[in-house]
Parts: sequence; C-alpha cells; structure tokens
Amino acid sequence: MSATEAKPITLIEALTQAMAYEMRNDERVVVLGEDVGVNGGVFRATAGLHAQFGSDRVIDTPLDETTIAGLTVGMASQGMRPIAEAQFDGFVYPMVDFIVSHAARMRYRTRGRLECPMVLRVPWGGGIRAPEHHSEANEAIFTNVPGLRVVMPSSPQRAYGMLLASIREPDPVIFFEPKRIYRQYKEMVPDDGEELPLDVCYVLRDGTDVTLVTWGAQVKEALEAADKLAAEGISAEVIDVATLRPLDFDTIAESVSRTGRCVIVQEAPKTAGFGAEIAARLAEESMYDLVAPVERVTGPDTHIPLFRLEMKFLPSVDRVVEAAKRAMQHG
Amino acid sequence: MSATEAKPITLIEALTQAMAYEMRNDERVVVLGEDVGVNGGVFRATAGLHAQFGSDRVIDTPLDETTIAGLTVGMASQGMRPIAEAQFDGFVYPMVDFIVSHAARMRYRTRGRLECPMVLRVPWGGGIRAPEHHSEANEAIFTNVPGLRVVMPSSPQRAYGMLLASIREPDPVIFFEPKRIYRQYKEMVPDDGEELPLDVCYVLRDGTDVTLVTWGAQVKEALEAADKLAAEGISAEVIDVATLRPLDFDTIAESVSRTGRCVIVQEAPKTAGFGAEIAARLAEESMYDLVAPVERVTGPDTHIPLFRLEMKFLPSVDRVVEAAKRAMQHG
Amino acid sequence: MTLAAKFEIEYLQYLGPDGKTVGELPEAFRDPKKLVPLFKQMLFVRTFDSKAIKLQRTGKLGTYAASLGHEAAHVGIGASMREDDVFAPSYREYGAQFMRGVQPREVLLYWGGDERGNDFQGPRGDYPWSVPISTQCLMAAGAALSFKLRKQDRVAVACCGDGGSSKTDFYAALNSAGAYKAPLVLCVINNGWAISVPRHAQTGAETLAQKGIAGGLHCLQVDGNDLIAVLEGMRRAVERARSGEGGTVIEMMTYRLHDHTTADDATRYRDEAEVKDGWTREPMIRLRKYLTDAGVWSEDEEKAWIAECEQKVDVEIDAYLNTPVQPVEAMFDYLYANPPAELLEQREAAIAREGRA
Amino acid sequence: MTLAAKFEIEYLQYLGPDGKTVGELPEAFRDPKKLVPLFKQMLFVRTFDSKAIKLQRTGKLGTYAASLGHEAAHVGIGASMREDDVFAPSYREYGAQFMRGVQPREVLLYWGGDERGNDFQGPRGDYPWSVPISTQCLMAAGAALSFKLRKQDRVAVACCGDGGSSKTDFYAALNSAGAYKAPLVLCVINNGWAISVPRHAQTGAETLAQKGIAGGLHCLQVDGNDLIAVLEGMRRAVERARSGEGGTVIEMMTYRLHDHTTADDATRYRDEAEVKDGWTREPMIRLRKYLTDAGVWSEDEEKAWIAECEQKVDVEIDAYLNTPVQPVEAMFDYLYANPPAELLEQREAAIAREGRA
Ligand SMILES: Cc1ncc(C[n+]2csc(CCOP(=O)(O)OP(=O)(O)O)c2C)c(N)n1
Ligand SMILES: Cc1ncc(C[n+]2csc(CCOP(=O)(O)OP(=O)(O)O)c2C)c(N)n1
Ligand SMILES: [Mg+2]
Ligand SMILES: [Mg+2]
Repeated sequence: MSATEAKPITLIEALTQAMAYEMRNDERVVVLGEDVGVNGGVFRATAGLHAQFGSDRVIDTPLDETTIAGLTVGMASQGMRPIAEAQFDGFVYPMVDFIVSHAARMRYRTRGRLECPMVLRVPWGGGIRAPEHHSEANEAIFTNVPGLRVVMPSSPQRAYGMLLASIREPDPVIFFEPKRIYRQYKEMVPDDGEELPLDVCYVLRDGTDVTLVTWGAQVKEALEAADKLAAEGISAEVIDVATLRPLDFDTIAESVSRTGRCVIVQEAPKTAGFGAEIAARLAEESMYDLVAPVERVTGPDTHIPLFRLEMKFLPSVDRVVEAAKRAMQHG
Repeated sequence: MSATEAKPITLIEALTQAMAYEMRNDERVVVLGEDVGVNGGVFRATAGLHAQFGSDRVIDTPLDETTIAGLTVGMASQGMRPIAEAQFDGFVYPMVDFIVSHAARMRYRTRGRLECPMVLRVPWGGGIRAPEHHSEANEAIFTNVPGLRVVMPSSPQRAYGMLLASIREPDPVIFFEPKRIYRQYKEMVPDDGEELPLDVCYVLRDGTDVTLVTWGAQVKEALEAADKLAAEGISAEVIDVATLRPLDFDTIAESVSRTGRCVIVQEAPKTAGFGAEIAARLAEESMYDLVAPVERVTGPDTHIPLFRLEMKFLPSVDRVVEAAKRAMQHG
Repeated sequence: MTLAAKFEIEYLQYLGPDGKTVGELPEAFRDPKKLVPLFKQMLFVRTFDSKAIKLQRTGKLGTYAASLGHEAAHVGIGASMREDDVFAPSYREYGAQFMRGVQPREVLLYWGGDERGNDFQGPRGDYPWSVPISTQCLMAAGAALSFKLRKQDRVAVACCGDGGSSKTDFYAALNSAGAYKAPLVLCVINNGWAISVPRHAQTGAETLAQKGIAGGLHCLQVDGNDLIAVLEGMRRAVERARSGEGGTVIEMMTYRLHDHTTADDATRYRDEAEVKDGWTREPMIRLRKYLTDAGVWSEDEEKAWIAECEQKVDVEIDAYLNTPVQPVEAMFDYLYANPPAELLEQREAAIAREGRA
Repeated sequence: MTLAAKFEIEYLQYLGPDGKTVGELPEAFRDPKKLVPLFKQMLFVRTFDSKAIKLQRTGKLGTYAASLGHEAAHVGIGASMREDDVFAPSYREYGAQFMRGVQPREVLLYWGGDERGNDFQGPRGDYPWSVPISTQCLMAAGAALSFKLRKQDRVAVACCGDGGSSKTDFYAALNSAGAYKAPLVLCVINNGWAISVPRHAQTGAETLAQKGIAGGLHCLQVDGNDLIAVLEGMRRAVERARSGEGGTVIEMMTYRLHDHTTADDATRYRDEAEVKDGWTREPMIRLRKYLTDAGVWSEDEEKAWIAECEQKVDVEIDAYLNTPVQPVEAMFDYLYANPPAELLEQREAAIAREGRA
C-alpha cells in the first residue's frame, strides 16, 4: 500500500488515487474503456494504473461504447466490480440501453439473484474548448431512471470519497466528472480509503437571504456569485447537490426555509433538466417557505455551441447574481 | 385518393389514416421499422400500407434499433421524410445516440445545410399486460434534448392531426403513442389532411377549483377524476399537454391563475420526470397564483413491474382525486 | 491475384429428416443409448409448450413464446454445458434451461407477469430472459471476459435468433469476444423468421455463421433439427472456448413451427406450405426413428414418458397458478441493495394504500 | 467435410514503397500523367496539414486531427466519386473533401470552434464531420438506401478508421446495406492506431476487410499508401454499387504518421521505431518516384507547386482568421426551421445581454 502523500492534488488526481486505492484493496475492481490502459486515459484519469495493475485489471476496449456498457454489465453481474470510462459525455448515448434496460434493473428483475455493481465514469460538461460532442451536460438522460445513482462531485476531496463509495456501492452509479474543474485547484486529499456518503448535499457556504443550488462545474460560479452578492450586502447560501439521485432534498428545503429564496444553477439546457426536479420539490414541499419565485439560471434550450461561443452558453456568475437580486426584490 | 370515411375510428386507426394520407400526398414519405410491412406492425398501426404503397415505401428493417435510427437520419438528411417505428417504448434506448447526436442537431451543426425531417413513432406506456421492457414511460429521455419536438396525442382526432403535422414538420419529432388507449374509444376523424398544431395544450374540461395537467394515457384518469370531484362539488379543469416540447405553458399558467391549484399526473416514475418541468415553471412563473402546493401524482421511483402488479404502479383515478382534495385544503 | 485472407465454413449434419445417418457419426455420440435422455428432454419440452399455449389461450398466462421445433437445438445446447458455465438465453430456450435447473413454474411465472420467474432456483449465475434482442450476447461476452481475467475454467453460452443476428449487440459481442479471445459460444438459432421478417430480409450474408468471421471467431453451421449435429457443433465450440482458443459463432438451422408468440398470427405473413414443409424436417421425428431403429426406444416407452411429462407439467402449472401475486411492496424491493429513504417512503405509502383499498 | 460457405479476399497493390510497380497496372490507371493532378492534391493536403498543426501550436486553432500519411487513401477516395454522390467522412479526410469542394477555411473554422465549418459550400449533400465514431457509416447506409428507393444513380461513400470498424454503427451499416443491396462503399482507413489502441486490440479478425462478409458485402483490402491500389479498389467498389450489385467494405492499409490529434502525445504509447518504419512506406515518396521515373514530374515542378500550395493555404488561413466570431444568436439559429416562441425569447434575452456586456 502506498504511503499517504502529503501534497495537495487536483480533482482528477483524486479520482486516480481513489481507483488505485480500491484496486489495491479489492481485486474484483477492474477499469475498462478506450485508451484507459498504457495511455492512462485521454484526460489521464487512469494514469499509472496499467503499470501498477497490469492488463487484466486495466483493460483497453475495442472502440465501441455499446461494447463497453455491455461488457461492464456482463462483468458486474458475474461478481466483478468494473469501473467503465466513457471517454466524453457525448459518447454515453450508445450506453443508454445497457444502463437503463439492464444495469438499472438487474437486481430488480431477478429479485436479487444477480446484481450490477458498476461505476460509469463520464467526463462531463463544457468550457474546455473541446471539439464537437465533447461538452454535453446530459445528466437528465439518467435522472429519471430508477435503480441508478447519479453523482457529480465538484472538489478533489468529494471526488475521492464519492468515487470510493461508488465503487463499493452494490448498485450502478453514473459518476459525472465536471471536466472543466479537473485541474482547477488542488486540495489535500489523504489517501485513507474513507468514502463519502452518496446521498447528501453539501452546504459550502452559509447564508441567510438566498440559497444558490447547483452541481458540477457551476459550483465555482455559485461561490463567486455569493462573493459578489456579499459585496452588495446579500447573504447567499451555496449548496453543492453532489448526488443528484437520490436527492437530499431535506438539506435544500432546510436552507430555503431560512432564506425563502432559491436560485438553481444548471449547465444543461433549461427545459426538463435536473434543476426542474429541485424546483418541483420546492413547489410541492416548500411553497409556504418561499418568499420569491424560484429562479433557474441554466444553459439555453439549445445545443452547446462549438468553443468560439460556448462560454456564452454556460451560466455565468453575472447571471447568477442577477437572478439572486431578482429574488431579493420579493418578500 | 380514398373517400373520407364516415365512421368513428380508434386512435391507432387514426394514425394509420394519417400516414396513408400523407403517403398519398407526399412521395418523400416512407415508413420503416420492424414488422411494419406485410405484417402491418405488431400493433397494426401500418396495416394495409404495404399493400397500398409497396416495399419501396413501407420498409421492413433488419432487427436492430440502431439501424432503424441511423437509416432514418440518413434518409431524412437526403430529402426523404421517413416515419420510423420503434416496436415498443423499451426499445428506443439504442436509438438515443442517433436522435440526440444527429437528428436533433443536423440543422444546427450544418447551419441549415442539411435537415432531418423525421418522425419516430413510439408505442408508449404500461397497462396492456405486456411482457418485460414493453411498458416504459420514458419520455424524460428526450425532453431535455434541444432540437427535438416531443408529442403525445391522447385522442383519435389529435392523433390524426398531430401525426400529420409531425410528418410535415421539417425537424425531428418523437411521437409517443399511449398504447393503452390505442383502442380505448372511437371518434369521428375526417380524413381531410388537416393538421393540428404541435405547440398547444388542450383544455379538455373547464373548471375553477383545481387544474389537472397530464398527457398520454392518463388523460382518461384525469377526466374520470374530474367527474368524481364534480360529484363532491369540486370543479376540476383538465389539460392534455399533448405537446411536451415545446411546452405551451401559457395555457397551464392561465388555468392555474384561475384555479390556484395544480395536480400534475404523470405515468413515469416521479423523480425528474417531465412533470417536474411543469411544476418548475409554476414555481418560477405562477407562484403568486398558487394557493396550494403543487401536487404530482406519478409512478413511484421504480421500474414498472411485470403485469401482475403493473396497475398498482400506474397513477389511479383515486390518487388523482386525493391529490386534488389535498390541494383543496389550501387557499 | 494476391489473397488477403480466405475462409471456409463447415456444415454439420448427421441425421437426415428420414432418421437415417449421413456420413460417419462423431466419436462422442455414436452410442444411441446416450441420446435417449436427451430425446426424453425434448419430449418434455414439447409437452410443456403445448400446455403453456393452452394456458395462455384460456387467459391464465400472458404472452408466451413457444419453442416448438427448436427442441434439438435447445436441448443440445443444454447438454453441452457444465453447471458452472453461464447461459444467456433469449426468451424461448426452455429446453436448455430445464437441463440447467430452471423450473417450468419459473417459466410460467415469468410469462405470467411475475418477476420471480427470473429468480432461477437452479442456475444462479445464468442470465434472466432477455427481451431486448441480443443484449444477452454482449452480457455473455462480458461474463466470458470475466472468466478469462479471473482464470476460471468456465464458458459463457448465449443464444439469439436469426433476427437477433442483425442486432448491433450481437456484433459487439462477437467483436469483443474475438478481441479478447474470450470463452464465448454464440448460438444463432436460425428458425427462418423474426416475427414477420424472413431470414433473407435480415442480411445479405448467405449464412449467419459467417458473421463470426467479422470478429475472427470460429464459424460453424449445423442442422439445428439434428440433435447429433447440435451436440457435435457445441462440443467443438465449447472445447475451443475452454481451451483458450476463443469463441465460436454456431448457426443452427431450424424452423419456427408456431406463431412467433401467442400474441402473433403468422398466417398474416407466412405460407401454410412452408410450415407444412417445416414439419417434415422437425427434430423429433427423425430422432425417434433413429432411436427406434437402433432399438433403444419404443412407442410404449414414449407413451409412458409422455404421460409422465404431462403429470410433471401439471404439477408445475398448479404450482404456478397457486403462487400468490407478490405484495405491492415487491415493486420497491430489490431495486437497490440499499434503498434510498425516499423510496422507502413511497413503499410505505403504497402499502398503506393497499391496506385501505 | 461439407462446406456451408467459402470466401476469399483480394489484396491490391500496384506500387511498392520503392516506387516500382508490382504486377500489371490496372487498365484505367496506366497513364502516369493522369496521376499527376492527384499527386499535386496530395501535396496540397500535406502542406495544409503542416500549416494547420502550426496554427494549433500557436493557439490559433483548437484541437486538430492531421491527415499525415493518409493522403493516398483520402485523395484516391475523392477522385473516385462523382459530384452528386454523397461522402460521409469521419474527421480527417480533407484530401477527399477538398476534391469535392470543401474549402480549407471550412476545415479551419470547424477545428477553430465555429459551426460554419460544417456548412460546406461545395458538396451540399455531404455529411458533416462525424466525431461520434462511425455513425457516419450508418447515415451513409441510409443515404444509399434512399438513392436506391428513389432509383437515383448515386453512391454513398463513408470512411472510418480501424478503431471505427469496431463500432456497432459500422456493423449496422454493413448489415443493412447488405440486406438492401444498397449502393454503399465503406472505406476502413486502417492506420494502425485508434488513439493509443493498436489495431490488434480492436478485433480478432485478421483483416478488417473481412468484416464485410458478415453482411454479404464484397470485401477488398488494398495498400492504402499506394494511390493506384486505392483508385482501383474504389473503382471496383463504386462500379459495383452503381450497377446495383451492392456494397463493399474496402480496407486501406496505411499508417498514422502524426499524433492522433494535436491533443494527443503518441510517444506515450507507441515506439519511435514503428513510426520510422511508417515513414518508409508512406504514400508520397513512392508516387513521387514513380511519376519522376515516368518523366511526368520533377523536383522543380514540385518546388513550384509547393510554393503555390503554401500561398493558397495562407489565403485560406487568412480567411479563417478574419472570419468574425458568430454573434450570440448563432447558438439559437438553425436549431429549428420553425423555432418555438420560448426559444426566440431566450434568443432575444441573449442578444440583450450581449448589448449590455
Ligand atoms: C430490441 C428489441 N427490438 C424489438 C423487439 C421485438 N421483438 C421481439 S422478438 C422479435 C423477433 C426476434 O426474431 P429472432 O431473433 O429471429 O428470434 P425468434 O423469435 O425467431 O426466436 C422482435 C422484433 C425486442 N424484443 N427487442
Ligand atoms: C463514439 C466515440 N467514442 C470515442 C471517441 C473518441 N475518439 C476520437 S477518435 C478515436 C479513435 C479513432 O480511431 P480510428 O477509428 O482508428 O480513426 P483514426 O483516428 O485512427 O483515423 C476515439 C476513441 C469518439 N470520437 N466517438
Ligand atoms: Mg427467428
Ligand atoms: Mg486508426
């Protein structure tokens, strides 16, 4: 076992560290995907794993996402714990059938006879000046699917702890990785094998006037917006949803019960994105707490454009600030 | 051209009638899918079309949904107007990649150089005692995807008019067909080639106390619930969403501005289903109109069970009535 | 002309439709006595089939997919596997499954709309029935890969139909099994039809066996109505797989004598004459003739055995019919090993609602 | 042994790495003069490539996929098509595309992060670049089917890589084209690598050409560094398709001399020696030698032509660099022919926000 290193690491390094930890401790764990082997993944998430664990544990696949998904389900249902990598968000669509029709219901349809403990890692979202089909915020493809867990960590520590928990989880986890913040900043992440829960939202900043709820890369925008708002005397609470499914609505509701206002920040296009679920829960369960209409700050209802324009698609700090101020005009 | 027939027809007959009408009038229109030819489709939606239009217009495909989707996009982008059939809802998942990555953005990514005028017909939902994977309410897979239209008619007349409009639409349409009501009742549907708009909700029943909003097979439950509520002196307005994307929220908002209460009825599992979007819009735009929390009556957050239990999964009239009454306790 | 590659695909047949042997029998299956238990198994399946169809016709079963005509293929497959191998069926390979310990009542429960049908009491590692066509082939490739990685002496066997051989998942299975030299046997049960779509409309390939060439798999075509050919083909394929030589695509030529399922009406799309012809080539007649000629089977034995089969099946049918519907909470159970709190709340609410109803 | 089927796959090579002919040249390509414009096209592409890479290195272009080493294959494909045929590229077949009228500035716009790069001013019916691997093959099958149904005398040609030949969409394309005998030519440009994954890890098949057998397509393997072999292979394939005989899978053996894209670092996974060897077999040297030996090309001509190419490319680069970024509303435009009201509202809001910014 490698010694706990005492230097801060990035989010993507935290992912590598988590995989290596669990591979050392559970030989059922294997990694598979395109270019995950010698190359260490196009983002380097699996860097070093092939050298450390060999070709029977770190497996390059033929170039086909249906294949990756199908093999993963096949292996998981026979007692392995595969971690599959989708090279980019835009390439998960061919995996949808196996995820929805098999992974998400292997346990259910066999009454527990077979299970499907797998993790699908998906580098997620825009903002890295990538080519076409490499920048999709498509979590809503999975959030209405029963039997899945859908998570999206947004810090090195949460990435480490939540990936460990996802690998250990006996049911399938869709693990979105906000690639824009893969290397945004470093944090101390002790390699202690401590997992984090897969059913809680994180309050990253306390506030009293308005609750900013978001996940993934937009956590940064929300925190910056909170700074700006503070400068104008508005106290914003910031919540990182972290696990979309199952949603820890209690944490959000509790916050809104104090602030009375909620701004949901979502990278995906607005209509029927996951933010709608949070707004819906507020409309059902927090109506009497709300003093202002719920606000959604999202991508527009179009495809994320190629990179010359993509930053105009993504929710900006300014738009979050404006929405919060609009909310402040009520109540 | 066949004479307009003067007898009432079912929803599925209305679909056949619409396809035949448009195939007579636009030779670019072809039908393709598994068993759509001589067999007339497993639900008989294409019955008679092969005899009438021949193998070049009514095309049996190899057994592969990826193939159906890919060929359809290929044909549509070369000037044809294909109507593809997914045999059952549970088999659309392998089509997701072509729908999302290509159909929904062919025009967008080529700046209008190529387009993708296609219809994907999807027999949808539970309640017909079908085998596994044949009863899925999975519209949320598509409702967060820009560039698509997502429709779901719930009467023979709307089926006819909306299918005509969908075929004529220059952009891709996902056309969900609530199979439980394929043959539920008949209506006079003149074969006059008149299309219906793809961006309006239908108010099926006026009311003043509560608005019941639904789509697909649950329209029946909503109407029956309205009857029951009327018997108890509660006046329910019933709205058939009919087109999920683009959503005619104005009609819903206008209704709620009068009733102050909204019950959303959705067959799909609750979390992050399309009902969430409607609730979210209410939370954003109708907060000051609402006198009661929004209610969602949905399938539970699990897979629809096999048919011995499936009716316990589907939203029942009683649950809609209860939700409406809960709403009536407010305001 | 320089050749980049060349291929030949063998066809196996040992027992003609007339029950006479064709060429020399393979070593392993020369003793007709050894075939008797398999013939009995085929008779059992046929009995089960006809009773299941009747159950459906009288409203006591949902849609049912019969195996009529496929008995030699299915039983031959079942006979070729070890207990700890893994089987990935489509939805009608009862012959193979019964031999692996699946109970007839489970088949009935499944088509009767009850998830417990998939909870096979016998082969705990086998895949459940797979309605999404050919996805089982790719899961089986994953299983085979996991055997190879863990150095387990096990083979994965998957079945799909002629229609299923068009499915991209089938291609993904053979491509990946080939890439990894994984111990996979893909059985394509070519019964001529995929619901209403005839074999020739599925592909321009002259055989379905040759699809394996695309992935570097071994390819074999056998008379799927000839139990001996199925056994010999499977023996070769399974041995190859077990010895690390890689996977095989084996096409078994048979015929679907029944409608696709009880929800289908084949008269809409297929000629009576073709079906009639199919009956002359079906698997039981020839095997019965062969075994009777060999003196290891008789009409009396058959009568007695069929009576026994009927009794056995009736016991299973009773067990099925007397299995109470699952309680409402069944639709929440087994969704997650660790169900989220919200789901448990929905579960409680559903139970409470039942209590009230 | 009874055979179910047998197959042979031909390999074509006419020009060895040394520039000497191998065997008899095909009728249609015996006149070396006719090859000169194609060689010039190959030189143009190579010039373009190196300038594009430089642009990327200096931060003026996004990720770029070079075509270095693939020039014979790409140009040979482009030369074999008619204007009204349809081409479905992956993302690096500039050689073919330039011949069809795609402008270098469009390539740059695309990799420069601007959708207008896909709005080819030349071949209006061609498919845009296809990042989702091999999906273009299946769309091309749909195009081919539509030509057949409408009795149009047109052929669809798609390209994918060795990696792309593992993709289920590739298999779906060959399966359906075979089923419909549609006029489709599938070119598998086997350059040895799919990013870091070597050809042998993609499949157990000894050639990629043989994948066509799975769908009953004609199969052919050619030396993809030999322009004449590419031309002759394509001629046969396109003629077959045009005459209604059906589709072909044609594997072109070449080598990726550059990193996968500018975002890749191939030294992480591939030997320098292999690349060095690749350079000895690349397509320009042999063709230059052959044409020079034949007296139809000279060093001086080459110098002059390259100078011309550089100028041409510089004009295109200028055009690209001077293309203003699209206004913010571009991300709403062309999403729908008839945009929904709500989208138009979002569009207005975005424009208003820009005005304020
Ligand atoms: C993905 C998918 N698409 C469509 C269907 C509907 N369907 C069920 S069986 C069948 C035909 C299967 O034919 P074949 O593979 O030849 O098997 P057979 O039924 O003849 O045994 C079809 C189209 C399905 N179950 N799954
Ligand atoms: C569906 C999909 N998966 C993954 C990728 C990422 N990717 C881009 S190119 C490539 C390798 C392609 O290799 P090959 O098909 O041999 O073509 P080449 O780049 O060598 O020309 C991969 C994996 C992608 N673009 N699309
Ligand atoms: Mg069949
Ligand atoms: Mg390659």
